Amino acid sequence: MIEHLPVILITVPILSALLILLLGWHDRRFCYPITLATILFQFVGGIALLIEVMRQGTIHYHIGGWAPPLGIEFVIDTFNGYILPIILFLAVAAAVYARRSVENEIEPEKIVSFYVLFQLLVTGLVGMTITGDIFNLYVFLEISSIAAYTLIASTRRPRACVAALNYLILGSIAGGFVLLGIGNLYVATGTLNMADIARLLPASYGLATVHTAFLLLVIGFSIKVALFPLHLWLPDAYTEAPSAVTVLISTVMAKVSVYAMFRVVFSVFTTAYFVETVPVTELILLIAAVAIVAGAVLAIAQDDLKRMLAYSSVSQIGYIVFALGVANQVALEGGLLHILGHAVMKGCLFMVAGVIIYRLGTSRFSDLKGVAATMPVTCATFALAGASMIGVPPTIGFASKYYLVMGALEAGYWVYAAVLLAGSLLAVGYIWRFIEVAYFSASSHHEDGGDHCPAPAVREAPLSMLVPMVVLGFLCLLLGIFVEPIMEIVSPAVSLLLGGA
Amino acid sequence: MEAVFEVFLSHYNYWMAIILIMIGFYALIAKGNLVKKLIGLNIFQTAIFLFYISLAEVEGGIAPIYLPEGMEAVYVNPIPHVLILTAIVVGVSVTAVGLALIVRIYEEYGVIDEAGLLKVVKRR
Amino acid sequence: MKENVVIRTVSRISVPFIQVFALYVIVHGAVGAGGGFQGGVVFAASFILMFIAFGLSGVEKRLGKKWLMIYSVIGVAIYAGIGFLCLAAGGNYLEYGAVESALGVAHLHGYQIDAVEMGIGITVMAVMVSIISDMSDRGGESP
Amino acid sequence: MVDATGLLPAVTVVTPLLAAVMILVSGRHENIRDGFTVAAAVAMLGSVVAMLPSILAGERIAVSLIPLLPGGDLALRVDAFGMVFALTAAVLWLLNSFYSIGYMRSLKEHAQTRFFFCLAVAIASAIGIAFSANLVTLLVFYEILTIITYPLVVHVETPEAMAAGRKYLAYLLIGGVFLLAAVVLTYILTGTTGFAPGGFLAGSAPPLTLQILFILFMVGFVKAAWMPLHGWLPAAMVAPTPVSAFLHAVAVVTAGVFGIVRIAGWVYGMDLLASLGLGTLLAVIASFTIITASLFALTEDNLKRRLAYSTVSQLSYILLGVSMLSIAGMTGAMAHIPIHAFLKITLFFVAGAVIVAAGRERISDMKGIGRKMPVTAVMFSGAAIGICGLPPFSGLISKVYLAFGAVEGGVPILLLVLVASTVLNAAYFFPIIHTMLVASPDDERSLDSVSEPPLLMLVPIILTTVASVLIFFYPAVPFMDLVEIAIGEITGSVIP
Repeated sequence: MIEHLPVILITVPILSALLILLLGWHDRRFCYPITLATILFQFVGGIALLIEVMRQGTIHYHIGGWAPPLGIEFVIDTFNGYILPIILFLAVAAAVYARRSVENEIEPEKIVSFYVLFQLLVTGLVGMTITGDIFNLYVFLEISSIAAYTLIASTRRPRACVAALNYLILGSIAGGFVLLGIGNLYVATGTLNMADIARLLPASYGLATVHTAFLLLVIGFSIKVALFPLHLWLPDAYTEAPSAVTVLISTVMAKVSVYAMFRVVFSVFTTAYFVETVPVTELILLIAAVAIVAGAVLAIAQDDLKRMLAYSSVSQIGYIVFALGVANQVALEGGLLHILGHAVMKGCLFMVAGVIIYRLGTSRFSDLKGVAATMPVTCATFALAGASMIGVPPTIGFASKYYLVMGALEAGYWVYAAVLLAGSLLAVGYIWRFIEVAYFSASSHHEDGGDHCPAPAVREAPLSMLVPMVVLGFLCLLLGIFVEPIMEIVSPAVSLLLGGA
Repeated sequence: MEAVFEVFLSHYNYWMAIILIMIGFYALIAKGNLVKKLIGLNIFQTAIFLFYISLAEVEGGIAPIYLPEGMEAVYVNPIPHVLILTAIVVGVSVTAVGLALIVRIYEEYGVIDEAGLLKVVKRR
Repeated sequence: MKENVVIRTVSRISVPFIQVFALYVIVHGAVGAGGGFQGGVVFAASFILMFIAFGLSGVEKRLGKKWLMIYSVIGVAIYAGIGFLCLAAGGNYLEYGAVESALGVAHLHGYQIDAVEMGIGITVMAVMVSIISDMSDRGGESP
Repeated sequence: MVDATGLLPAVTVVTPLLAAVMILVSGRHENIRDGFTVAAAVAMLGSVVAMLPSILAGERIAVSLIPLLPGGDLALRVDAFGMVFALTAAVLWLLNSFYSIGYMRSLKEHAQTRFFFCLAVAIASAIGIAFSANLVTLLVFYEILTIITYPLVVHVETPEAMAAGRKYLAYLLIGGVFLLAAVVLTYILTGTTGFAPGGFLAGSAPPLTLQILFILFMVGFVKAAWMPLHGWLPAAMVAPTPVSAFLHAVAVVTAGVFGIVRIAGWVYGMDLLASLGLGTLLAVIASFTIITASLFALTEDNLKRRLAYSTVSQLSYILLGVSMLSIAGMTGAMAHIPIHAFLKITLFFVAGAVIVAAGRERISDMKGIGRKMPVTAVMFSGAAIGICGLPPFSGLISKVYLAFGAVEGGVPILLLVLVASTVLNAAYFFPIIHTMLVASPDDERSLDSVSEPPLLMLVPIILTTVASVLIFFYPAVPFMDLVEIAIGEITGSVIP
């Protein structure tokens, strides 16, 4: 059975999405367990695939028995074998978290379609991750994007629609760029299989078509990952979406987009192209550095927790793209580590924001004074994940920062290493705003000798929201301490990327 | 000058696609009306579709279908057609979602153009 | 619009033809230009024509929302079912040859493709119609 | 080293962490919670003392915990110099625990659980810094110390405290970033970050790179509060007095100077420093800081802030000792760590006692306060005299070593700095003593409500003063012995 796992990971969830639709139409209560069970199943499958890949190398699955380049294949190597469990784990966390938060934020009659789309979004992203065919990648990209547009618009807040429409327009432009890029690649090589393109491409490195394709693909994916000047859709989308959806798109979707970017740049074009033939690494580094700083500065300027976290994502994406720009072993290890780290910590932080919105109905800093007194667990989790965001050792954020700085210094990019470090200081600026407001602001004053306020008006959120949040919070710490086993997966993945497809 | 002309003529399908894409872009950026923006998006996407289809063209080629025994013919490349079929479906879905969103926005705010929307959204 | 007899009559006449043509396109997909997507869209077009001529209620009388949903599920289920059939027969997903050789029936290959195309066609038709009906059914009843 | 001794360093670090968790759990019950604080302090002191004999015998206890990052596992290694810091911190934490409990309860402070939790984690990281076997481990604990002390600094949560907290965080985190850069650079240059007696950097890079690297390290150890990067320390004085006493006089700032000495002795090595001309740089920084900070101290009327500037000045004694690049200078530097810690904590304890017992923070308000709290005032006088470097207090010992070091290192001009500093010390301490003991209050009746602080606070004050006297009379046990071993280690002269 395990050899069919790649395709099962896609088809079974689609069927289960339909099952949700059918059964949910009958009784809404069916939706949630099915969603959770399916995503859990996918997660277990992802783990199994990772183990399989680590044990016996890359897995190829030919759909319909057609060998590439004729047929579409699913390929799982160490790189996406590493990404897959991460995104599925976060999807599980988001699904667990979704239950109560959705009840609060979404009108009951929309819950069925919410879960259907949730399921489709996850599946589309899984598809993007495991496919070995670049056009298939585009199709899954659009499937997940469309699901995401609708999910963002699914709340009661009317502004969400505007945000979703913004995202839809920019996202579709990105999709169009990707599609055009793929077309150009097809012109140059006559194939759509990624490994095949990588094999045939060197012959036409000099062609304008290939340059155009590279540019279009990179710009397209840059919009999708919200790299700095192209991030305009992100803050609104993250802020207005329902909390569970924000968690999902800010972690799973953002990471898969980054994955796709890395995959296309490294496995399709290979370092031989974008480091040697068309040296764009300096440019990418520059953009990434600007993203790191600008995102953080914008984040500091926000007065709303969720929006601040959204801008922080812009900054953090810069870190990952930074690794792409440095493009050496160590920096890429840091980048891949940051994909994991940022997914975990940003997921955690958005969950905190969601919990606060769940209880207080707002996430504006001015309304959150002294919230730590009434929601101690939530705020402690924020502090933990926030420390990771800043890069305080021994959290996962520190580990990735360490690798990134080391990679940058090793490559001789002194100035950029400094920018990286400055970025982490700016992170203090925005993380601390919440910490100050939550823990040390005036409304928690005038207590007697004891620590516990009389009967808090606001309570902690329900357990099903707290548990995934706290788990992610602790993961920030645990992953940072036990980073060595992760590196055993990351290192071969990076070697694979640098060695070409 | 002639060389430039040559480049233009020999790749005129590219240029057509680019011109169409730019028209689409123009509508996307310059038009305030949300529906017109969406139309711009559609033009943009369609331009890409046309680009693909033009790639598949082989001079004198016919549709790649089974021919009776003994008949020889040059086929156009079927793969871009197949791809674009999928892309069209994607485009339709995107348009549907976009229109649905616009309908909701109109219901909520009673405006359909960007400037008005900005005003209304800010006021709330 | 209701008074426009010409449109209604022409629609009434052409809808069956459109639908037959759609079926032809779907079935033709196995051997030539055509297939589930195109056929499905053509089929949906017949309903959209009805919608234009008779209004939403005219369509919903024949094709309720519930049925649209069920159709779309059935379509995908057919597609996935054939895929899993191939898995069960020991091949890869959608490896039609595996079923053919496992059961020993000639031309089963082609029938499977037809079935898959049917599935796709049904889903596309159902989704297209539901998009149209969802979008146009607002306004009157929204709060 | 598979036996229990090998685990002791880890136990020492983990004990307060466990206590921190227990404090959090038992937060509702004051007595149980504070019981955990004390129990952990005792246990930690016990395990530190348990390691003392083998360290004194010249052994080193090393334990590698977790493979963390390239360049260094999370590894602990106890050596003589680490022991100096750890022992100081462990002893003082125990005393400080009693004192803080007394202080916090007397003032009925809010958020006591948070306070004791952070204190426990902070001491764990201080011990971690003392015992770290490589730069990465040092960095890890150093950063934890920065973050975890922030809630302590802003404990009172007034706008003023928040502003001070921001300043504190800004200085220390920027420092941390520089330290990170330095650590990574060290790793890239040498492929290792493990401390080696006598240094391991020599010959790994051109002099200019090493000089820049040293400056990175110096900025990284901004916790040493050298001027002009001292601004955070006086600001941090808004914290409750036990925090100022323990963290800003003992753990945090000492971690900074400890780091610099570590870098000098175990990463660079004295020869390399000398050949790079970095001794001069350090000497200039240290002399400037010593004199300027003393002058600042003269102008401060707030007792805690005056003590803070005194700390800034005294810390640079240690840097001064390092800058001499001579054995005697190094000895003086290392010895000054525990000596200054014991003296300065007494002074802060007294400042806190005056706040608790009389509610006064300004020196000008303390006229005649010694009449009502004679023990406290006398202890203050003793410690102040000690800081000035007069017998019979331990301050004299390090000062003598430093003087020898200046001569031995061929920089007699530094003697002048020492003398000037002593004069200035006297100039800012003796007026306080005079105010407390001799001057008569403006209003006799205002002192009516003043009395000695509670015993929980008074006893630690007496103990630390007595300890300072004892160190003067028996310097060898154990601090000077440890220092001697450490000096032997880095110069390779006595014990391998």
